[in-house]
Amino acid sequence: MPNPLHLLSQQSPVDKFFLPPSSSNLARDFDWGWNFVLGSTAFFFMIVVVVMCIFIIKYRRRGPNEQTPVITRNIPLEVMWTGIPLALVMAIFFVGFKGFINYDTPQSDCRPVQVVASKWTFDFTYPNGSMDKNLYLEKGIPTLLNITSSDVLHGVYIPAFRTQRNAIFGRTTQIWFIPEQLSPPFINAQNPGGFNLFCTQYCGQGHSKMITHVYVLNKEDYDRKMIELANPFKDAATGKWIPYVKVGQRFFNQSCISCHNVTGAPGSIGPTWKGLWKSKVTFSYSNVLGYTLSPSDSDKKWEAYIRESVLDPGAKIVAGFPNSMPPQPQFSGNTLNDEKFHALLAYIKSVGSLPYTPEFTPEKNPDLFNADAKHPYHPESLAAKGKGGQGEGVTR
Amino acid sequence: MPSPIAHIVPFKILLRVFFALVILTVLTVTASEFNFGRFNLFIALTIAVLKASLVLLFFMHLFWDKPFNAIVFIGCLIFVALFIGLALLDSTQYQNSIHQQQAPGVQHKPLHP
Amino acid sequence: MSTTQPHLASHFNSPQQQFDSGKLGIWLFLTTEILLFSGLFCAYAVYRSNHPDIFAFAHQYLNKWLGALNTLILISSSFTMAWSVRAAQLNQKNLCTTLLAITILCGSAFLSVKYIEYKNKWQEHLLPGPRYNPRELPPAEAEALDDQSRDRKGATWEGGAASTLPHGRSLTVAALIPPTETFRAPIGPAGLNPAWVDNDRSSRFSMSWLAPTPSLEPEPNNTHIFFGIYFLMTGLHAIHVLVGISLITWLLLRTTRGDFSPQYFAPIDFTALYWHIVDLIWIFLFPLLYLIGNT
Amino acid sequence: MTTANYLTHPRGIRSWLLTLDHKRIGIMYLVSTLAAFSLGGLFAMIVRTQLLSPNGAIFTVAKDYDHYNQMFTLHGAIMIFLVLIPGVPGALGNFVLPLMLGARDVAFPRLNLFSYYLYVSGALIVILSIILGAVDTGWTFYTPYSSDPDIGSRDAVSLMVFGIFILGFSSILTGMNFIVTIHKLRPSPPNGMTWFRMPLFLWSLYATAVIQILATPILGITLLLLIMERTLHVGIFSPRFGGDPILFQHFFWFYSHPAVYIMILPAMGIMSEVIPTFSRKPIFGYHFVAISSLAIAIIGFLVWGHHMFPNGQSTLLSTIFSFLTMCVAIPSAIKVWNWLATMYKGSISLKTPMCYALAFLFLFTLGGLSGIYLGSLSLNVHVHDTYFVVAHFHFVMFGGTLMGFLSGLHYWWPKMTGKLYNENPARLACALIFLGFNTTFLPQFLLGSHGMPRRSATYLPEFAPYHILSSLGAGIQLLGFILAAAVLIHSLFRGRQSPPNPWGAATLEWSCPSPPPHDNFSTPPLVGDPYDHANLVWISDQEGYRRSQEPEARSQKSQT
Repeated sequence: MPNPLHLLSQQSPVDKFFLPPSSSNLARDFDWGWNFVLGSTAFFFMIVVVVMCIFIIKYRRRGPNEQTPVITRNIPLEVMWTGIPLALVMAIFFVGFKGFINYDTPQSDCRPVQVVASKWTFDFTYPNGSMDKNLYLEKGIPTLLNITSSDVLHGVYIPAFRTQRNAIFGRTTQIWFIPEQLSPPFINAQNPGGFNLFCTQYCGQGHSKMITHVYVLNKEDYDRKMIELANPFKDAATGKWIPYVKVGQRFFNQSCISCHNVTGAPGSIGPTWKGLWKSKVTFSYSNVLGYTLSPSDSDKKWEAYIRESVLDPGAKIVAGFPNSMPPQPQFSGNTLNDEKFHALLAYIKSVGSLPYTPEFTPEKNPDLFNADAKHPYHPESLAAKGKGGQGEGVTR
Repeated sequence: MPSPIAHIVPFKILLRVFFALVILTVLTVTASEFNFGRFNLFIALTIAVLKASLVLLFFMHLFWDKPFNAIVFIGCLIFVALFIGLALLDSTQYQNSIHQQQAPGVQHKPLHP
Repeated sequence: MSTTQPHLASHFNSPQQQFDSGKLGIWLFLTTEILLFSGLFCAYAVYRSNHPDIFAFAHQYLNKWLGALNTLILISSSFTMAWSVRAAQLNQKNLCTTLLAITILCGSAFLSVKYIEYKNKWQEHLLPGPRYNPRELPPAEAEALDDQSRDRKGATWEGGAASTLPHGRSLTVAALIPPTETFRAPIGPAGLNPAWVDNDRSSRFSMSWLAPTPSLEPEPNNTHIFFGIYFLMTGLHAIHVLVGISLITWLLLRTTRGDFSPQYFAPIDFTALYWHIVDLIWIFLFPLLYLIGNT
Repeated sequence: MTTANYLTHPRGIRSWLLTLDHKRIGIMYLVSTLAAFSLGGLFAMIVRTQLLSPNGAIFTVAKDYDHYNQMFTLHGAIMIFLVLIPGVPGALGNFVLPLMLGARDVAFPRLNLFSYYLYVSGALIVILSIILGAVDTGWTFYTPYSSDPDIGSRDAVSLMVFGIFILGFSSILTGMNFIVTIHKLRPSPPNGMTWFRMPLFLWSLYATAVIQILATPILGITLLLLIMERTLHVGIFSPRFGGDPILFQHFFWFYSHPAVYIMILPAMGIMSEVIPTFSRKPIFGYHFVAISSLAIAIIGFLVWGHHMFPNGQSTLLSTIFSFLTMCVAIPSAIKVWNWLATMYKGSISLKTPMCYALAFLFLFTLGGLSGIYLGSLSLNVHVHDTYFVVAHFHFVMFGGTLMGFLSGLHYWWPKMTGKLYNENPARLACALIFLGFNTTFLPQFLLGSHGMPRRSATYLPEFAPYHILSSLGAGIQLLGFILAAAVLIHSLFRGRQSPPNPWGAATLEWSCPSPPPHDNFSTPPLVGDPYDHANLVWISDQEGYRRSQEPEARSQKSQT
């Protein structure tokens, strides 16, 4: 039986003026508390302003030597205007405390989602092991976010759910909620729909761009999305396989776009990808002494360079750019992630306007594209075949 | 000799306080030899507080001074206790959510693992 | 300066009011000193209550006897300082000067003992932060330096090794800071424990009977935090001892010039109060850092 | 013919730079804080112009967002450490305290000059750090962004932090000076000034000095440890070396919350002087207002955790701090009610100081009440680190401290310079600042409650109308400040000569000639009831008030 007091907090016009749409269990309690505090503070503020204006007009100075009565003390009045505000603030404290205990103690049957905040993007890891830059939730299912950071302090703030927590390196903080409203659907890159998820703790240059989206889906869409995330190469709706360049472009639009660009415009935090493939690159730092890269180098060397820059960005730094890219672990570890890297590589090459034909396509060898199969060129499978070598990279 | 501006500490008191301090130091060092478990820290701190109050009362003649100076000092200790107390209470509360790992910035071969 | 009473500032009515104002002022300053050190005591309390194993393991590298010696030195300097205030009040100029000189000597003795301890910590690489790299204890097991010194010697980029997240997902963060200077092969024990010193190491100063018994249980994580707190606390305290010594030498010059009299001895009294507070802080530092023993 | 007063008596620059006179040091503080205020205001204008359009009007490219971050950091750091904390106690406090006490000078004049030069050297180091690579960590210097140069800020953080470390000492020494002066230099009987016959501005300066003494050393050790952390990676605050960033926040806020009470208490003291004078009525509930200053100072030390509710602080501590935060709101409420009661049945003249005082009442009440949203736990979670917080602290710091500072400046301007400024343009400036301030910061309350995070160079298009209105308000405020400055400077050259007591106030500083002589009082002044306006008679040719009959020497007619 819903708490009758919550009837107060349907999205009344006052709420719409002050607050974003309320779409989680926390938001219902919050709105009620907000209206209570808003009412009482507005009332006291009105008293002060009205009394002040009355006194200014009524007791304006008639002459410089005007005598005024000597009133200096009134104990009952003092007690009254100490007691009443004290009672009010204690009530407000209790309202806040009740909501905070609910915010701070997750339910036991929550669906855990791991959030890793890094400099200027969020990585959400779902129970089926797949990882994505956006947060997908199922309506009505209590969800628990285990939040940590991989470098500086960040904040995970969802205004529509009225909840927020900081991400701290070397520590897991938690927020939980029950999404109760479907989020506006994704239309295109310009208006991605969903609820906003901001980073509220200042974290440097890209802090203001560190925004991602929360999509609350019903059961079918959520399950379909989970399958799609597990295997990005197959279009979950039509069942057809998506070409590599398209998948690579989606990876770019999700996270790389916050620092790199494909238009060649100057001023982005990281180097532009336009014409990157086989271009003249000079390094301000490289972990291998005397390492150079020129357009005449082989595909294999270029691919090894890009793979290393994705997995361990600090290894080689292009001149004129800071060493501030966090590693992207989602492109290594198993066959599917390797193939994701090749999709990204395909997109990088296509931005350099080079035709690209993938060696392994999901149609020719579908078994390769389930999450746990080992890639024939993967270091372990190479070692198993006795070829050894550091996985020199894959001829493409 | 006009009335002295401040109280002059008799030499005997100075000497006795000095010897008391030396004895307390020897006491605290020997006390640390034995293993009283949690009480080691408690004993060490009570002896330190004793020595500190001796220095305060006699060497810094708070004993004969205007009481307001003592109030200032005790007020300062209250705020020190408030600061340490609440910061400590909070850090012990959230220790379980910290990943107990070797700090990534300080890598060295741990001794006899 | 009114001619009737020397050293009376114009805006005070009487020397008594001037002395009392000075006394309240110096007590307020001592409050700020205590609060300054309270920050370090708070860091000590937080890290000791949350990682008691670090402090139990790392106390083996601190020499309890040198700490006790330092405590006695400071207590005696506190005694001579209090005595010199009494001498100034009774107009015994020579006694006051000798006592001030003794206090300066004790202060310098304290600093030299600290120098010995710091030099040893520096040699044994028991330093805060990434330079912390103590050596294996028993010489028999000292093995050659493994390929720890990466090819990025002296690189300015810095990062951290794998930090395991609760869900077992390993997140590779860029490699660590390599310590700036490379290490010679780890031979000989850590700490002041010449019993294991092989004879070719020329340690000019060896106090075999002073060494603490080394602990052999496994080293906990982040032991460098202890040395961070140790160097911060004793370092800031040593700076205050240095300031104290220079103040007392300035006092010594003024007493020899005969500035002070039973009516005007405030500088000696206030410097004495400052010196007592420095001693007071060491009285708390000594048991907390040196006498951790077996909690 | 100007008689020998403190402005003209010893001539020459050396006599100003090496002066021991508290009045001259007050003037030097005033000039330095106003210069720092204009620098801080410049950064504020850049921040507001950048936020005119969603993708940024000045720094439109991702690489340049760093410069925006530097702008809001410097705006915050300069305004707080160089203007608000030393402002009222340094400039007005130094000038007025000995005069109100009837003393010749503060207890330690040399120490007073030394703390001014500490302030100047700290400020110069801060400005040097701006040139060598301005800091972009936010004025709160949260680790690990501020303590790890490789993953965080690469700018001159250590230099800026060292500059603020030095400024801390200037604050401590000023506080010590005031406490000793109030304790030891009050006029002793027969016409003594007991604690409860002291003007309330001195009570609030005393409470501020208590906070400065007890809180600033913790800032000192925090900044020292931050420099150690940044240079030697000591591993106390930075998690990548085993430290704990929440411990840094505890250290930082243990100082920084009492610091906001260092800023507001002197302004409250000025209100307790200005409102009774311009209502020609004694202050209502003197004892309650005096004790509530001390209560704010003490309880102010217990509430610092409300800055860290969703930052990872434990539930137990968040509850404790939220409860105590609610208690700290009560003394401020008592003061506001007592000021209103003072105006009851008074004879209120809307001179410029009174206009700023009424603006203070309006803005500070709004700021204080918005603080209650941030104090209660579940509401804080939604509005923490959003523009709601930005609006709250500007209402309390700008609407509170700065309005109080301007009210005090206009109130003691005739005493400081011996010149009267003309009222109407000054009142227009006050109206402009008040209007501009409300247009700037009222929309930011809505920005915050709709969930826009603070400290961001760009924002979503849906927040655009609020920001345009807010930037417009900033422009109006700029006009207001320029007009206010013009009025005061104009009065320096062509202002009318001011009588000793232009406003009819009963506190001691109005019994000495307008620019007071070097030694303040030729004869020790007779201490009466500080709020007894009854026997002050208006003399029209002098445009000032004069006592009709001297207060009885030390009569027992103390405060009924």
